[in-house]
Amino acid sequence: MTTQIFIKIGYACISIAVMVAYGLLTGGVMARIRARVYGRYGAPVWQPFLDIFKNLNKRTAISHGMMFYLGPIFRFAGGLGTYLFIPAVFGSVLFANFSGAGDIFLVMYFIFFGQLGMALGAGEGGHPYSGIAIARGLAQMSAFEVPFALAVISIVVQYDTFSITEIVAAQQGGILHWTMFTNPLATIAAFIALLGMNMQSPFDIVIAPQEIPIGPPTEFPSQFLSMLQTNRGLFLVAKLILFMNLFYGGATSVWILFLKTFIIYLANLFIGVSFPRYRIEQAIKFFLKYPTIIGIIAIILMAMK
Amino acid sequence: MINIAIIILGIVMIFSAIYAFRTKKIINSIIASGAISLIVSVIFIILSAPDVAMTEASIGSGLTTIVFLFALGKARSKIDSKGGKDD
Amino acid sequence: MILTTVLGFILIILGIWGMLTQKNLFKMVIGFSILDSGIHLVIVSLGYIKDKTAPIIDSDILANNASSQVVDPIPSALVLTAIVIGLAVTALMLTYIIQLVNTHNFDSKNMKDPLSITSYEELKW
Amino acid sequence: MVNPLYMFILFLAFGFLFAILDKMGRKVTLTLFYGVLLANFIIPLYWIWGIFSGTTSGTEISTAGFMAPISINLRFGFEEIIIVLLVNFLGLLSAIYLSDKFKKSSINGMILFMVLLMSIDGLVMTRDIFNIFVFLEILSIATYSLIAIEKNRDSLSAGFKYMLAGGIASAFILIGIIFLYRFTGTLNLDDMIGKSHLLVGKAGFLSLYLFLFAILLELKPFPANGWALDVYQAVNEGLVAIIAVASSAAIFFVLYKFLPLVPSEYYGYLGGVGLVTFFFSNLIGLKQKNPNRLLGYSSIAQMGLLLATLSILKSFGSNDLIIFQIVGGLFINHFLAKAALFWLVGIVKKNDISAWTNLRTNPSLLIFLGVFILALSGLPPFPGFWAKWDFVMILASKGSYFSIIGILLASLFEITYLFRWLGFAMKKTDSTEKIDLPISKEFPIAISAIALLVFSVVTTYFFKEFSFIQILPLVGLVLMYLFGYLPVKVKGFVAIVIISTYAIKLYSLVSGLELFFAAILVVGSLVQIIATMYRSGKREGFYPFLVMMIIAIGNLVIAKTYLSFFFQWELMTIASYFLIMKGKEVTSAGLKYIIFSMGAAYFIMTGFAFAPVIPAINLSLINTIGMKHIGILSLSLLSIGFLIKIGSLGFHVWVPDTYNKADDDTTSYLSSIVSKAGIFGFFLLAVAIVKNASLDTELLLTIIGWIGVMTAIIASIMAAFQENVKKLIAYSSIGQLGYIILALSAFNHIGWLAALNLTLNHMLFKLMIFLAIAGVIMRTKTTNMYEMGGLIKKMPWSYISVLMGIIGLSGVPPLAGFGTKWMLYNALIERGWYLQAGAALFASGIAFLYLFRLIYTVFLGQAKPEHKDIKAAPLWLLIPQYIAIAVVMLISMKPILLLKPLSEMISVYIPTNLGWVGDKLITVNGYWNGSQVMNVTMIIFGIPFLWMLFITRKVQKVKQFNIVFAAERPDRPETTHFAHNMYAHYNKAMGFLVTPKLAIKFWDRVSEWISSSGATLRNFYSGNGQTYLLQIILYFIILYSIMGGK
Amino acid sequence: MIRTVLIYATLILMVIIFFPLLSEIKPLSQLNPLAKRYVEDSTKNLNSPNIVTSIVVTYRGLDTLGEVTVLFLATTGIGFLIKRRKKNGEKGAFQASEILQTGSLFLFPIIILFGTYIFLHGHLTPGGGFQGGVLIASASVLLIMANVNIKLNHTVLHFIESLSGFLYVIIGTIGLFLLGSFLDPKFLPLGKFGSLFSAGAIPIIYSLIGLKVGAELTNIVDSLRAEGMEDEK
Repeated sequence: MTTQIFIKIGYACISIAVMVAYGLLTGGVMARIRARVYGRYGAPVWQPFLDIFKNLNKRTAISHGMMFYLGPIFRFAGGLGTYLFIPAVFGSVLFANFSGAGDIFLVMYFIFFGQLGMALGAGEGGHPYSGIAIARGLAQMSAFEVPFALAVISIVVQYDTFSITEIVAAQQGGILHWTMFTNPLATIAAFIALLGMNMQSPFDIVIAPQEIPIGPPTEFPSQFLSMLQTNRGLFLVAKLILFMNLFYGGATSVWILFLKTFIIYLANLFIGVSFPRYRIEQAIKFFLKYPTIIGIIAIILMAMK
Repeated sequence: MINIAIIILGIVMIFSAIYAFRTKKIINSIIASGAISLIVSVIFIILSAPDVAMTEASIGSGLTTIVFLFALGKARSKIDSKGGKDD
Repeated sequence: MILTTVLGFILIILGIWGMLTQKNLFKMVIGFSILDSGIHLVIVSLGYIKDKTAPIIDSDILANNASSQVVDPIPSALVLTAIVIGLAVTALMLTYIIQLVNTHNFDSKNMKDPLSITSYEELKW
Repeated sequence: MVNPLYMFILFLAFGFLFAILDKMGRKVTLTLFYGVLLANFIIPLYWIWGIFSGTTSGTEISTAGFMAPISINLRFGFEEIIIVLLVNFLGLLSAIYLSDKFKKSSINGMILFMVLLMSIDGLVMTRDIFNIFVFLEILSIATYSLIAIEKNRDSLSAGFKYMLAGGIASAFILIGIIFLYRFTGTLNLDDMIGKSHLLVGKAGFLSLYLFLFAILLELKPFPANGWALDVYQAVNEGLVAIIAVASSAAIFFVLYKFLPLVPSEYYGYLGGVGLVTFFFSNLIGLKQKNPNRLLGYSSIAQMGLLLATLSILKSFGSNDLIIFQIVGGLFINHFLAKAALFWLVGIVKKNDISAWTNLRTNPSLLIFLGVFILALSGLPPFPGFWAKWDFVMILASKGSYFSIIGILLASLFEITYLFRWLGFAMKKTDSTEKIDLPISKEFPIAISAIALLVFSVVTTYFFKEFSFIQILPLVGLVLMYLFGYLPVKVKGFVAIVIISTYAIKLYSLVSGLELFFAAILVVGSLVQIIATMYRSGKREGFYPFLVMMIIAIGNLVIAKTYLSFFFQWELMTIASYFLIMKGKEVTSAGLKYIIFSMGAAYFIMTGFAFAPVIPAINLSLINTIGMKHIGILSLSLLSIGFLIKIGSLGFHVWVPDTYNKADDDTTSYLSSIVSKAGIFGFFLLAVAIVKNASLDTELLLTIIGWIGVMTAIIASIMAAFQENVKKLIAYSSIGQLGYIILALSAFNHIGWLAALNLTLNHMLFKLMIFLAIAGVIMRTKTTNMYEMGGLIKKMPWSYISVLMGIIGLSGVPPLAGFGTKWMLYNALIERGWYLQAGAALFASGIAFLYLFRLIYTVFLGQAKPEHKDIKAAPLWLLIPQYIAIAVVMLISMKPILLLKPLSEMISVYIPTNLGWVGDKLITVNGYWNGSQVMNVTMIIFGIPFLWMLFITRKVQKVKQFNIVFAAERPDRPETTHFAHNMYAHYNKAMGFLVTPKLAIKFWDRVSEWISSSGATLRNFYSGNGQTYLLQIILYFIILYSIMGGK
Repeated sequence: MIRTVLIYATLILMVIIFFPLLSEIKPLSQLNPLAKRYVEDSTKNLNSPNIVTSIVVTYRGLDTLGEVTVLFLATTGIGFLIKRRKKNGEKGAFQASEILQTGSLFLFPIIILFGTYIFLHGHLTPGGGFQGGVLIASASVLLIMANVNIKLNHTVLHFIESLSGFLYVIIGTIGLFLLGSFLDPKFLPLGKFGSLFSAGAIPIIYSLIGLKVGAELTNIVDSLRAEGMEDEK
């Protein structure tokens, strides 16, 4: 029993290490691609690693208080947790993580864990813009959550289970078994929601540098920042894996995982970039209009089957 | 015969009543109402009710009228002494 | 006697008519006393039996068949009470009128007629 | 036994003699006067004693040495004795009240008063219809004369109008009597009843109608009652008490005696007259500000109600005992309370109820006012409560829907204006204006109050066979009241002792679901009592009602019958109302609370009324409800009642105001405990539905489900837009309760489990948040969130409590809040309510908005300079919070400890479809291992935390404004604390959902429409005596054409 | 206008409503059983020839007591409303002629005597206490009218009023004491049919009523005299 737990923990560590590395790399690549799209040269793809190491070696000499201190930890734990409750690779014991502890709803709610902690930490920083950004972020979140939730419910109805592993299992046996094809409406709704979730263009007002000169991330220096950056990679991957599992047939090996998530992310990015940035209320209205309707139809279709 | 008498009395009574409400002077209407009572008491005698006739005559047409007149006088003197308008 | 009953009702209606149409307090009370007279007439006429005498047993009417000789005494007894009560109410109404006049505000600005029912509408709703 | 005629003899003989005796000095006559009144109170008392001891059963008295039909006879049976006793009792009290008048004014006053009482006694006792007329005239003339006890213009003009109306009434009655005599050949009532077959044709009916109409007219039916209102308004209160109460009672009794003569098919019409009067008088009374006239409307309404109950019950053919119980209950209630209220008005001497705040300077008067208003409102334990309950039960069993609606709606109107008045009286002001209060005036009021209370307790305890524990809330109230002089800390301790004892007792009585609810409600309350001790001073009147409320809520769980449940429910309402009224500026919020609560109570009452009687098994309601087939109507009514109580969408308008204005610790109770009573009610409903599997409740449950989820969404959005911290939490409460009923209405095992869990969690989390915020408000002395900020440094313990609370409420893992949310979605998906599940997720997304606002604007951001020296929250407030946190942590670490027993409780009703593997809970669709989630989270949180701890070196605390934007250092926290109108952007997007404030507008329109229709209707009462006369005669005609037209 | 129409419509409707009372009533041809019993019982058991009197005073004695009370109340009430001025009033506006004054003084005892006769013979002949009382009162009215400034002795009036009322009640109580029934007049011998001292206590009661009514009505009239006006404000 005890050995099992230790093995499990060991596996989890490996799994996390792999995904952090992958996530950071993806981030770097994406930054590069985005730069190229805008016609810039861009930073090297390993730039995120460099940033983290640089920041790790710095020490902060000031404190805004306990919550400020705990904020990034919450954030990081949130990213870790989100990932750890998702079975990353179908059939792999190594990458099964702690998915036995909870199902899709646990993952959905655990996403909030980090965000809430981060919001509180930034809030204690005392800078009004953190508050503004968080308020906007929360408002947007409450909106993109709707199509996403509807899509998830649609899938849950479709496969009659909450278990991510079982959802992935049901999609095995050919590309046409993927949710993307069996339940395209849910996929579309979730896809749009993912744009908001990743705060990508056109829903990037929350973290857009032009809008808020000093948002939450800029509140945190040095080792806090390194933690946040690590989390950024991990959290991104966690979300992508979740989407992959739910809509794109999951992955039977790490390589397929890398491939699929990369493509999802890329597609997401490209589609997002081609739209102008929404104001926050426009974003909310947008999410609650078409994606929501699509999601509702998806549920109704699945409920009728 | 009796019926004719009653009808005549009745007509007088009705006209007295109408007069009582139509006349401008209150004192006249008081008298008219006393007259009605008196006629009623006569009818009571016709109806073989002498006790009632006596009572109606003395109280209805007698005392009530006096009370009315006194009350009117009292109200009048009040209005006059306070410089009020005449009715 | 139906005729007197009719007369009684006519007086009742006339009395009500007076109470409803006369603005003058005294005339309203007169209406009331006419109404009362009408009621008394109705009551007594209901006890009347044709060709019978007053319910007083003279020596010539023997006690044993008196009941077939006299009119109904009960309405008479009731009317006696009613008349006295009527007087009491009338007197009290008149006293009220006097007191209403007494408490009337005889200000030159106050154009209200102290003897009109329409002058006493302060209390409402 | 003393011949009751001696009462007449005493009254009359001394009445006649007084004019002479007065020459010997006023002292002599005064002594004799009170002696006579006392003697005449003792005579019927003696008879009552005789009746109860079985030595007599009343008597028939003939006069003049002849037997009944020839001579006038009187009856002194049980009913007569009681009414005569009450009348003479009231007469004695009234005379004491009027003693200063009697001392000063002429002897005639005393004479008139005695004769007045004699005539009332006579009216009650006589069995001869002409004698009724004579006594009626004596009554009228004595009243006319006494009205002039104050010779002001108002009294006189009112008196004159009264005389006109009385004149018409006596004319009608006289015509009626002579024709009744002509048809039946008798004047004796009993004789006449035997000969009622002779009353044939239109003329026969008309003669009955004339008599009946005159009696009705004396009972002041709407709208032919303008004259009576003027009298009530203008005349001396000591006298009006007699007119409105004793005289009306006697006339009502005359009607009661006369009813056997009336063919039973007309009873319904009489009931209609009564109902119309009750309804419209209360409706018009809504607008009334003058207390005398207000009481006038109320008196007329009550007489209408009495008339309605009597004739409706008669028309149903109910047996005499039931009629006696119901009508008698209402009667005594009205009799004692109304008279005393009139006296009270006479003491306070304020012509506008809003000026009654000076009553606070005299607490005893305030208590009396409260007692009487509670009694008139038909709240327990007063007799009106039992009567109203029984009456509604009977109406329901006969299917008289309109009568029920009319009576309850009108009762609500009455409650509105009565409680508005009470609210004004309880308003906190600085007024120190003393009330001049001679003992002779307070004494009668006190005696009435005591009589009413004693009567109530006696009926409750003996006749309704309530056990001690059922009246324990009242005992607790009195007990705590006795400790009133002690400081708060001691009283709080005493309260804890009392409630603990009660809790131990309760524990031995409950099992299963009862145990769960008892634990939540009573233990939750117990813990919070500690928090109430943070106040200083005495806090008078707080603990008695607190103890009463807690025990009443606890008793809800073990109530065995509908009545017992409703009784406790109303006690809870009363207690919570008075707790709320301890707050500042709470007048309108308190009124809203009581109106909505009473509205809810009436729905519940009708719901029970239409439910089948439960079998008499010695089990609590939750075990027995639904054992017999319960109808959908009953269920719907109950649902509406409980929905109002928990403030669901549409009915939520009372919640924010009430929560906001009540004291902070009271609010915590309201949110965490009182609202759970409504949830318990829903569980009752749910159990009833489960047991009636054949019943098609799909639609009802779906509607409730949607109401729940829409409540959650709209309340969350509303909460996000609040600036006031208590309102924010209030809306949050509304939303959370929406989740609970959503989960419950899903109606599967996991749904109920979720609902139970949500109930517990909401209790814990709201307790934590409200008490923490109570501490904050206490320190910052504001409730506006934008006036707070940065308090984390000053009040860290409160912050942690709120943090735990919001994590729990938002449902973020690993705390127990997630488990409940997860179970909710499981339930909804299992049920097939996918869209509801989506909507619930939407609502929980929005919940983040307001939760963040709550914690950010209060504790984070920039601190205000005025809060520089703020201290942490008092320990008293923190203790319950941390107890709650401990419980939360426990059930988060080991959810199985809670979930397994709960699941077992539920499986009695719905078989379980859950599986357990170790700590893992497996449902139809999903699984959750709460302990493992907790462990994982602890580790992944702990490792970075330790790492950071390890690498962090000495740090320096930054100054408050160690921030710069655009090269500018801010200097004022107001500009740097982002708190005001925080979700402006969200408002732009979603505000359209809540800015129309449809619910508020709807209720505003409703109340405006009601009060304006009342205002329009009261134009009937033009004040012109002649118009009143015309109304009376028109009423005569209309009623005739309705009743006799067929 | 609307009001006028309404009033006349009301009156017409009242007529219509009352009409059955006239149309459905058949004239009596004989007494109903109750009246018959009264007529027979009155002659046999009470020895009172005037049946109306025996009904008023005995059978429906409680009504009559009430009736007396009503009048008493009216007096009391009027006295309560209008308090007499203690001091003498100014001279009245109108002074009766000497003939009238003398005549009234002459007539006064005769009328009083006649009134007394009427109530004493109430059980024998038409009339009784009330009618007699009114006559007595009218004697006083005559006196008042003839001599405006006359001051009636209110103490005496009150005394008569109170005492007679009290005695009436006491007589009723004696009946209750001796015969067990309130207002039973049979505790006195019934006497010879048709004689003055017969019919038990009826003549006594009627006399007391007469005195009381006389005193009360005198009081009422006196209260309402114009010159007795009392101004309290």
